[in-house]
Amino acid sequence: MDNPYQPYPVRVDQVITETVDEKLKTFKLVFLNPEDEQKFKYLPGQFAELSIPGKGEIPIGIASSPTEKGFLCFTVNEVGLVSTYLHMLKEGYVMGVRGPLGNWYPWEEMEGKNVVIVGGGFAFTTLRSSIVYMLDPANRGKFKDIEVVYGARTPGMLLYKEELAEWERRDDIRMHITVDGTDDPGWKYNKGFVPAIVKEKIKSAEDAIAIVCGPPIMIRFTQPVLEELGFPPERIIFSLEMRMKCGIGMCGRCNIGDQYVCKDGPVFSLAKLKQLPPEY
Amino acid sequence: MEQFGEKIRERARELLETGKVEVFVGYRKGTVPMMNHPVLIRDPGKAEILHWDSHCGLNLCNYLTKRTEKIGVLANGCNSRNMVTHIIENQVKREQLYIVGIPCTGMIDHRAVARAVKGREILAVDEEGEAFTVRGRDFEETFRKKDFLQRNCAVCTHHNPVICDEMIGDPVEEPQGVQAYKDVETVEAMSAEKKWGFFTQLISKCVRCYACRNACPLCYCPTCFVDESRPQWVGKSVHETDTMTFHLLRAYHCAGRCTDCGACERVCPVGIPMRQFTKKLNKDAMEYFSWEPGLSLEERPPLDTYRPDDYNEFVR
Amino acid sequence: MLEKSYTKEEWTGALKGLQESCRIYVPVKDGDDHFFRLFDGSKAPDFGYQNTRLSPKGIVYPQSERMFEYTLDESDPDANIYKEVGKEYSPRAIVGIRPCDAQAFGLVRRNFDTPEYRDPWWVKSYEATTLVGLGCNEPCATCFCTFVGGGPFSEKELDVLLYDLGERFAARALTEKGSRFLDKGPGGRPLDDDEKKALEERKRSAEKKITSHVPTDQLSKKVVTELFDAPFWEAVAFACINCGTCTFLCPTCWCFDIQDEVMGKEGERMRNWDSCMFPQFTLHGSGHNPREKKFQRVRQRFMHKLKYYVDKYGDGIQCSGCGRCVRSCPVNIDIRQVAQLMNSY
Amino acid sequence: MLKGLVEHVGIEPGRLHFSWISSAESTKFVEVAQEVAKAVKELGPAERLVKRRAEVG
Repeated sequence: MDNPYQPYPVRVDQVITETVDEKLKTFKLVFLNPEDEQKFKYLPGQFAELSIPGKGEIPIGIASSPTEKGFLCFTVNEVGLVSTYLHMLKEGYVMGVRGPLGNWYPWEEMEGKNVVIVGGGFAFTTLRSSIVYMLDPANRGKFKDIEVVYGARTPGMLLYKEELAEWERRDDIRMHITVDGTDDPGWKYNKGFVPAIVKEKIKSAEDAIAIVCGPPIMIRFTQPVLEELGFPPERIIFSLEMRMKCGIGMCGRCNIGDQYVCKDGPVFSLAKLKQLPPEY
Repeated sequence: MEQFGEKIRERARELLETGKVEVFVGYRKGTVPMMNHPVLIRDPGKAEILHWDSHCGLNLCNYLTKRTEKIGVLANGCNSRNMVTHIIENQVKREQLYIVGIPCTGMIDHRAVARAVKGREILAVDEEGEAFTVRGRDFEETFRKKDFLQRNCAVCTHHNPVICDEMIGDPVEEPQGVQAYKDVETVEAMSAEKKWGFFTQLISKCVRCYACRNACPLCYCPTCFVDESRPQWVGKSVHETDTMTFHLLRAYHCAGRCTDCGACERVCPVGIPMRQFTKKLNKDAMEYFSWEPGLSLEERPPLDTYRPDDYNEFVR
Repeated sequence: MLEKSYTKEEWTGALKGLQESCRIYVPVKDGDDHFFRLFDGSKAPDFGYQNTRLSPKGIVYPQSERMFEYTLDESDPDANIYKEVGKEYSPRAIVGIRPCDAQAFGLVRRNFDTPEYRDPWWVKSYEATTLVGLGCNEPCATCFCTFVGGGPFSEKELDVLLYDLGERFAARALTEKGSRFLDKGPGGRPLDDDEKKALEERKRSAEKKITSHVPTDQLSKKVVTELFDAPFWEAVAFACINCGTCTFLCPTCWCFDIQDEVMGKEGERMRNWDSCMFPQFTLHGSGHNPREKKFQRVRQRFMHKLKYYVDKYGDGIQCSGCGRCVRSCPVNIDIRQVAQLMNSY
Repeated sequence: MLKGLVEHVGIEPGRLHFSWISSAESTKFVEVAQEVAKAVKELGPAERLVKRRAEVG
C-alpha cells in the first residue's frame, strides 16, 4: 500500500530572498532520488506539504511549473513554527516534500480561452507557476490572450521581480503590475489597489476565465469587479488557504461544508463556493 | 434544593421584565438524570425552563466573561467565590452582575450514585428534601443526600454566597470544624516514591480532552500553555510525562485561586480525582498565607502581592 | 455460516484458546467504568456491561500513533529522512464490541479508505481486526441505534454476533473471518432449536426498548447554507465549554493532528486525535481562524455529523447512536435534540 | 507553593531550589550553584517527569 503521508527527501538547492522585509523566501528543492521526481507529477495550482524534521509540515503552493524540470520551488512567508525554521535553513539542508496535493486550476477548461490572472501579495506563487506553464512554447498556443494584474504593497514586496520584468518585455502576455503606494520616482508601473486596476485594465469577460489568488480583503473587493465585467461565477476561480495537516482529506480540519480544501480544493469556482457555507 | 426552583423562575422573570438584567444565566433540567444544562435566557417568558436541584455542579462563572450585557446569574457559595475572583482579576465588573444567591446544601456525586446502584442504568432521580430516589427499569432506591455529596461539597465551609444582590432562601448554617485536608495529609505522609506512584496512577486514564481545564472558571487564558506551539511547553501526544505536566501546571495556575467548586472532577469523562492536585495548593495557601480565595473583593490574592513577612524559608 | 453455543465459562475458555493466535481485547471493569483492555489473564472480562466509557476506536486508531522516525544527526547519511515505522499487523479481535461501535468503524472507513488515498495504518489495523459483537439485551435510554440504520443486534460490520441468553452465549458467524475465529476457539456446540428461536426474540424485545426518538430523514433535503445560518446555533452552543469529551469518546469522530517530536537527536512524527472543539484546530498561521467562535465550532461538529457527511456519502449520518456524548457531555448538550432541531428546520 | 506541589506529587525534595541572588552577589551565586549541583548529584539521575519515547503504536 502506498503511504500518502511519506515525504520524499529533498535537498535545499537555493534560497532566494524575494522581498525587502526578508519575510518571503523562495526555496529551490531538488529530489534526492530521481525516481521520486518521476512520481511527483503536478499541475499549476497544486500544493505540497514541506517537512522540516523535528518541526513539522506546512502546506505551500507549488511556485515552479511542471515545465521546469529538475527541481521544485516554493515561496514561503515567515509566520509560524515551521516557516520560521525554514527561513533559517542553509543550502544543502535535507528536508521532506509530500505531494503533489489538491486540485489544480481548470486547465482543460481554460484551453482556447482568454485568461485573466489576478494576484495580490505573496499569494502569487501558484500564479507564477501558471504563467510559466502557459508561456512555455509547448503550451502557449493553447490559450488566447493572457492578462495579469499583480499587486503588492510596495515595489519591494513584489515577488519574482526579474521574471516580472521579463514578462513585461514579452508581447504574448499583458502585465499590469501595481503597488498600493510608493515614493520611488522611478516606478514605471501602476499605482492603486488590485480591484481598481482590474476595473481599469480588464476590458472584457468575453470568452475568458479569471483566476484570483490573494489576501481575503483583495478577494472580497475583486469579486464584484469581475462580476460587473461579466464573468459568470463558473469562470471566476479562486485558490483558498486553510489550516491543513494531512493534505489528503482525512484529518478533518480544512473543510468548507462537505468539501475539503486540501483534497477537493484548494481551487474552487465562485459558483461552487456559493453553494457552500461561507466559513473560510 | 428543588424548592428554590419556583422562586428562581419568578425572580428571573421579574428581573428580565423590569430590565434590571438583560440576560439571565441559570440551569435547565437536563435530558439525562443528574445532569443539568446551563442556559442563557433573554425572554422573560422563557424563565419557566429554569431549574435548580442537587445536580447543578458546573460552575456558571464560566459563562460571564466577554459578555457586554447586564447579567443576572445564580450563585451558591463556590460559584459566588469564583465571581469574586473574576471581579478582582478584571474578568467581569461587579456592576455588570446581578447575583441571585442560593444557600446550597451541596451537589450530589453522580458517580457515587451510579456505584451505589451497581452500575444499573439510572432513568430518573427525584429529590425530596434531604433524601433522593433513584429509579431504573426494574429498581427503585432511596438514599440520604448527605451520604452522596460530591467530595468537594462534603468538606465545603462556604455553602452561602459570599456576594449577592438578593437571596432566594435563608442562609444555611456553615459547618464548623471540617477536616478538609485529610486526604492531602495522607499523601503528604508518603515517601516521594509512593507519592509519584499515587499521582501517576491517578492520572493514568487521562485522555487529554481538557474538560477539567475548560470547566474551570479560573481557566480563561486566550491561549492555554498546552496549546502554545512557540514554545511548545507540552507534547501533544498521550504520554505520561506530558499528561503529568499538564495536570501539574493546570493545578499550579489555580494556586491561591481555586474555590474547590469541584467542576473539574465532575466533568472528567474518565473520573480522575484531580482535586488531589489543587487541594494541596489550597491547603498550602491556608497554611502559609491564611488565604481562602474568593472571600473578599478588597484583598489581593497572595500570589499577586508581596509582603515582607511572606513565607520564604525555602529560599536560599 | 457457523453458529455455536457456549456456556459463559466455555466462552472465556474459547478466548483463552484463541489468545495464542490472536490479540484479544475485552471489556474490563476498571474503577467505575468499563474499558476495552488486552485479555491477558490479569483482569476478567465483564460481558455484563452496558458499554465502555471510551469507544473501541482506539484499538484500531490509537489516540497517539507513531508515523515516521528520523535522525537529526548530521553525521548519519540518512539524517532528516523520514522513515516509516515498522509495525506488526497480526490478527487481533475486539470481543464484546457493541453493534453501534462496530457500525461506527464502517462510517469511519469512508474517511480513511478512499478511492484516491488509503490511510495505511488505519486500513491495515482495521483489516487485521475481527469484530466479535455482543448484542444489547438492555439498550440504554440514551441509545438510538435504530434511528441510524443499526440496532441492538445489528450485524453491520461485525464478523461474529454474540447473543447473551442468560446462562449461555450463542455465537453466530457473519463473515468468513468470523467463522475462522469461532472455528479456531475450543468448546461450544451447535445451537439447539430453542436457542435459535430465542435469538429473534432477543432482538425484537431489545429493539422495543429503544426509547429515544431521533428523526434524521429530512436532513439530506435541507439546503446546507440555510442550516448553516439557522438561528439556533448560538443557543445550542451556549453551554458548551469546548472540551474534547464528545469527540474523544465518539466512535465516529476521526479527526487528527500531526506533530513532530524530538528527543535529543531522534525525531518522530506522531499523529494524535484532535478535536473540532479546540480553537487551534483551524487556526491559520496568519492568525485568522475561520471557526474562531465557540458556536462556530459546535456548529461544525453537528453539521459535520448530521449534514456534511450525509451530503458527502449519501448514506445517513455520521453517528452510530451509541449515546456516549449524550451521557458524558459535562453540560448536557444532547445530539438527539440538535438532530431534531436540524431535521425539522 | 510550586515547591510544595512538585514535591507533593513525588518529585524528590532537593531537585527544586530557590534563591534570590543579586547580580552583585557573585560569591553567593557560586555557592548556591555548587550546593544545588551537590544536592542533585546525591539524588542521582531524575526518573520522574522525564520524557522518554512513548510506548504507543
